[in-house]
Formats: sequence, structure tokens, C-alpha cells
Amino acid sequence: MIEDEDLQSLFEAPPMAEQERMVEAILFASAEPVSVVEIESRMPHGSDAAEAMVYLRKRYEGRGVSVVKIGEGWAFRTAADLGFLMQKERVEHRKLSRAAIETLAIIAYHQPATRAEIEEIRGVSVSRGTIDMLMELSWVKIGRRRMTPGRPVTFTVTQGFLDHFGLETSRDLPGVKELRESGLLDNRPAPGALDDDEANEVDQDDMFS
Amino acid sequence: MIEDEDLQSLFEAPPMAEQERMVEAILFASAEPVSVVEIESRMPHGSDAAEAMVYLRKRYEGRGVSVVKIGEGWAFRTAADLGFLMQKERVEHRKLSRAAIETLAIIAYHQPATRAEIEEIRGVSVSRGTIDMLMELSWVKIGRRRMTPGRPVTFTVTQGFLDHFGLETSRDLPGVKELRESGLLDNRPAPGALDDDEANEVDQDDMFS
Amino acid sequence: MPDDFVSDLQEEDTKSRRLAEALVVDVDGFEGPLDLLLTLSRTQKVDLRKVSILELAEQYLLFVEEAKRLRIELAADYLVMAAWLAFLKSRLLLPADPEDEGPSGEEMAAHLAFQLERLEAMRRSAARLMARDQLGRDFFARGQAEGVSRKRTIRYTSTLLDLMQAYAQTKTRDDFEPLSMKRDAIFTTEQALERMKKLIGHAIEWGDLMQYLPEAWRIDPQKRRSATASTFAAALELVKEGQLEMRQSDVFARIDLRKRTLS
Repeated sequence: MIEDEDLQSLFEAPPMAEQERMVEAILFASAEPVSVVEIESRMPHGSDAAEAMVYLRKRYEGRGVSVVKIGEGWAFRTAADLGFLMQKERVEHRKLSRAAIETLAIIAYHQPATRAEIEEIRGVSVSRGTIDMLMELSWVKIGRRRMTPGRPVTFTVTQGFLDHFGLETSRDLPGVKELRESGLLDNRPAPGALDDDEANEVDQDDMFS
Repeated sequence: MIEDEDLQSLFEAPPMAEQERMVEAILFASAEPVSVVEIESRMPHGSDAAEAMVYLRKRYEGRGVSVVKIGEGWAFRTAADLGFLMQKERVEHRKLSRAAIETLAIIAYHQPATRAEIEEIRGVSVSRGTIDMLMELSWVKIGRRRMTPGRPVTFTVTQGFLDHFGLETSRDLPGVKELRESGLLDNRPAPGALDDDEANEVDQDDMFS
Repeated sequence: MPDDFVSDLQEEDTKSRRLAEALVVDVDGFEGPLDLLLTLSRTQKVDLRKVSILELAEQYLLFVEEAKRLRIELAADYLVMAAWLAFLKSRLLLPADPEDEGPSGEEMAAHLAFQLERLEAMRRSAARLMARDQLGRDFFARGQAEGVSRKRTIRYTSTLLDLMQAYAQTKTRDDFEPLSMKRDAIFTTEQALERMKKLIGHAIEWGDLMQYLPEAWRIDPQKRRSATASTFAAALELVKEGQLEMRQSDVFARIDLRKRTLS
């Protein structure tokens, strides 16, 4: 026969220490960041993954691995000061071209950014391969279409991008605040381009008019 | 100017707490179980990976993941009681086909085993696909060539195999006789076939001696 | 400001010319006209905010002229920029025409200065971004992710018990010899495939599938059935590999095959 107490405990969330262990196990098992919502969905009913995460983060402070936030997700990552031990795990990345690096930065700082906007900033046309490559690296994805004539697609950076560069959100991009304050992230139309919206996506020559 | 103390510290092993962090990071980032020898070879001169491992294991006792020994290597593993948390994402569970599991078993018990030997034991030919699949699963690998005419390749099981089946070494596999005595087998031998079995047992012991 | 510059122009001319020549050699190294302008602006050795756009326009036009003199073909966008800068220059130098509706020279110059500053800011940001600690280089993810995978992978869940039972069964199979399967009436697909591979080289004309059955397997109905099935399966395999073509004119009609010709 089940006692009342036992019955109740069946529907009660496990103790916080236990929940912390569960979050730890789930995060450890995954190479990719996992969202709190997803973690919680895998834990017993009534668990509070966000609270458990606070304890877990604290526990791993200063350890060889730590809990980091990446966009909406959480993951364990090795401490950056121990990178020298990891020669063997190091993945050789193809060196990115200057065009690719600049395009990536422009998308990150100006997102969502259309191709025309990237081209206007760089002053040259963006080759198809450049954006394809950034998408292949899973650093850039297609965002919503811009509601301007021609409804151009926009590009944004991904969680994989944040993960790769150790950023919690794109608000943490280096120097983004200063850039915004100095107006360098504004989409400033060229003078005289009053019918800008229309001209915007037409072609590259427009960026100089 | 470098102080004596600083100079000395350049040649001194890092503090044990630091070594523990290093072992933690290496185990975490490594794709396979890592031996103490290898860990130590990656750490600064004078480090004692074995000692650091003792502290690390202690630290993870009762946590959501633990440090376990697999074959000669060490790795992080989800605590056994939290396995249920990993269930949800396993998309498709499948048992190995009979041909595959038999082939695998024969390789495990008889390794190194040639294809001809496997066929002889199974009494049917082994299709290429079966061994390919076992190799793809990283449970079987190609061993040394047998120094007999034709120099056939042999197959052996891998660390991944031991890992999957929870074995420390392939010597831990129980013998047929043991299996039968413990009542694990539903197949009863035909009467009078006992001698035969005994003979087999001997063969098998030879393999591991 | 423009006046100061005009007076200096002669003196600067040789210097700029030399610079322009050096740049011409490198024209492929520039990522478009804006990039070239940014590089030229650095030769003014002032804060980008204080750069003289007029001087910059001069430098650029000089560069284009040099390129022409050296018969180096410039991409169209460099020439478009040159035309625009020539226009800007005239606007900056000539008094504004009150009739003119377009933007003033100063507005145009200010926008160009903004573009240059923005491009440089993005360059700097890109460099700072790449200088960050990076995943897989400075910090690392779990090397051995466990079971948790969003990929649609098949996970084999055979246990040690399965393994041991399988082994024991193979070991006891000998005891049950009468129960073991009779394989002698079976022509395997692998055998058929091997046989077909040897034969298809000659199959230039369409020919009946049945003629590919081994002689010894054509009489006994059981054997014939097995050989037909495996030969058919092998033929399909070869079609998949692109070595063979098959056709059947009607349901249950005979199946013809021939070697696939490279057309």
C-alpha cells in the first residue's frame, strides 16, 4: 500500500541537489548548447532547470571546464587558459579570406543585414561563395525577409557563431556599444537618395549615388 | 628581473589543484578515453597525472557525471542512475541483426579472427556488409595479417566495443560453459554433446592465455 | 581647406604619382574602390574624421589616370567611382548652383567620409572578433558526446547478454546439425553478382535475364527459383551502379538487360 507521503513524493520535484546533477549530466552529454526549456523537458515533472543551473555554474567556477551561456543555450566548455593542452583536439579551420571575415563581421554587427547592405559597407559585390561558406560553417543563417520592395532576404549570425567566438549574445560583440553610439551601425542613406527604398536593392552602382 | 622564486616556478610542476583542472579539461575534450600516460605527456613537465586523477575522481563522486576507467583509458560518463535523462533523444534503437551479433561475438571470443574462421564457426558465409557495418560502428577493426598462406587479415574488437558492452577487457567475457551454468542460455545442448563443448572450452582458453 | 590643398597640389603631385604607381602594381590586392580610397586616405596621415575628401578624390583620380597610362585595365566599379569623384570634386570646387536640386558637395563628401569610417570600423571589429578565443582552438566542447544527438542516427542497443547468447548459439549449432539450414539449394545474390559482373561485358544486345542463370541451376525448380531471384537482385544492383540497363515490356513479360553504353 502506498503511504500518502510516498504518493506525494511521486509528484514532487526531486531535491535541488539532485536536479543540479541532472542538469550536469545533460549538459555534459551534449557537445551542442542545450536550452533550459529542453533540459527541463527531460527532467522529472516540477523541476526548475534555471535554478539548478545557477548552482551548477557556481560549482564549476574556476574549474577546468565551465558552464557557459550561448544564446538561448547552455554548454560545458573547457577553460580558455587550458587551450594549450588540447593540441590533439584542435580542429584546423580553413583560413578565412579577408572578404569572408569582413562579411561575417558586417552581418554580426549589422544583423539582420541584406546582401545590398553588406555590399554598400564593403563597397564591392559579395560573391555567392562567401556567404555560402559562412552558412556552411553554420555561422550565418538566413533571417526574415526585409519588408522593402523586392523583399530581400536578410542574414543573421547563428548560435554556432556565438558558440565559436565564446559570446553569450551578439550584444557582447567587441566594441558594439561604442560603434552604436558613434552612429557607425546606423543605416545612413546616401544624400539625395530620397527614393532610397526603391534604389536600395537595384544594383551596386546605387551605393555611390 | 626574474626573482629566484619565479625562475624556480618555471621548472616546477603547477600546483596540484591546477593539474586537476588540466586533467579535467583533457578528459572532457578528448574524443576517446585517454590513458594516464598520455594525459601526463600533454601536461607541463613534472606533473603527476595519476595523482591529479585521484583528486578529480573524488571531486566527481556522486555527481551527475563520473570519471570511469575504460580499458586503459579514462573518460567522463553519465552517472548510471541518470541514464534515463539521455533516453529521449535516442531516435532509433535497433538490435544488431543475428548475423552481425554472431559475427561480432565470434570476433570478440576468438580475436584475432580471420573471415574464414568466422565462416567456419558460423557455418555460413559472412557478407561483406556485416563486417563493414561492425567496423563502421567502431566495434571491430582490422588487426594484423595472419602469417599463413594468403596472409589473410584478422579482425579484433575495439575499445569502443568494450566501452559499449561495459567491459574492461575482452578477457572479461564469460565462457560458454559459465553462461550455460548460470542459466543464461535457453539453448540446451543436445545430449552427448558435452564432450564437444569441453573441447571448445579448451580452445577458447588457449586464445586468451 | 580646399584652397590650401590646391596650392599644395603641384608639390604633392610627384609624391602621389609615385604612390599611385606603387598601388597600381597592387591593384588586385584591393577589395574594390572603397577599399582603395581607405588605403589612400591613410597616406594623409590624419584621423579618418579629418581626412580631406577633396584631396582623396584627387589621389583617386590620379590613380585611375596612372592605371590608364600603364594600360592596366580597371574593373568597371573603379571607373564608376572615378566618375562620381570627379563630379564630387567639381561640386566641392565650384560655387553651388541654386537651381540644382541634388545634394551639395559637402553632403556627398560627408557621406563618403562616413562610408570610409564605417568600413574601417568594420575592419577593426572583424580583427577583434577573430582575435577572440575560439571554439576548437582555444576552448573545447565535449569530445565524446554521449547518446544525445539530434541527428537521426540508428543506435544499436545490443547488450552483452545478446552477444553472449549469440556466441553460445553458434557454439551449440553444431549440436543441432539436423536443424541447421540447408544452403545447397540457394544461389546467393553475392554469387549472382559475381557471376553477372563477369558476363555483362558481353551483353551488348538486349538479352533475356534467364540466360544468365548458371547451367546447373536451370532444371531443378527450387534451384531455378533461387537463381532467378538472386540474378534479378544482382541485375538491379548493377543497374543502380550504372553498369546495366533493364527493361520489361509488360507485367510478367520477360526481362531484358544489356550493358549500359556510355553515351
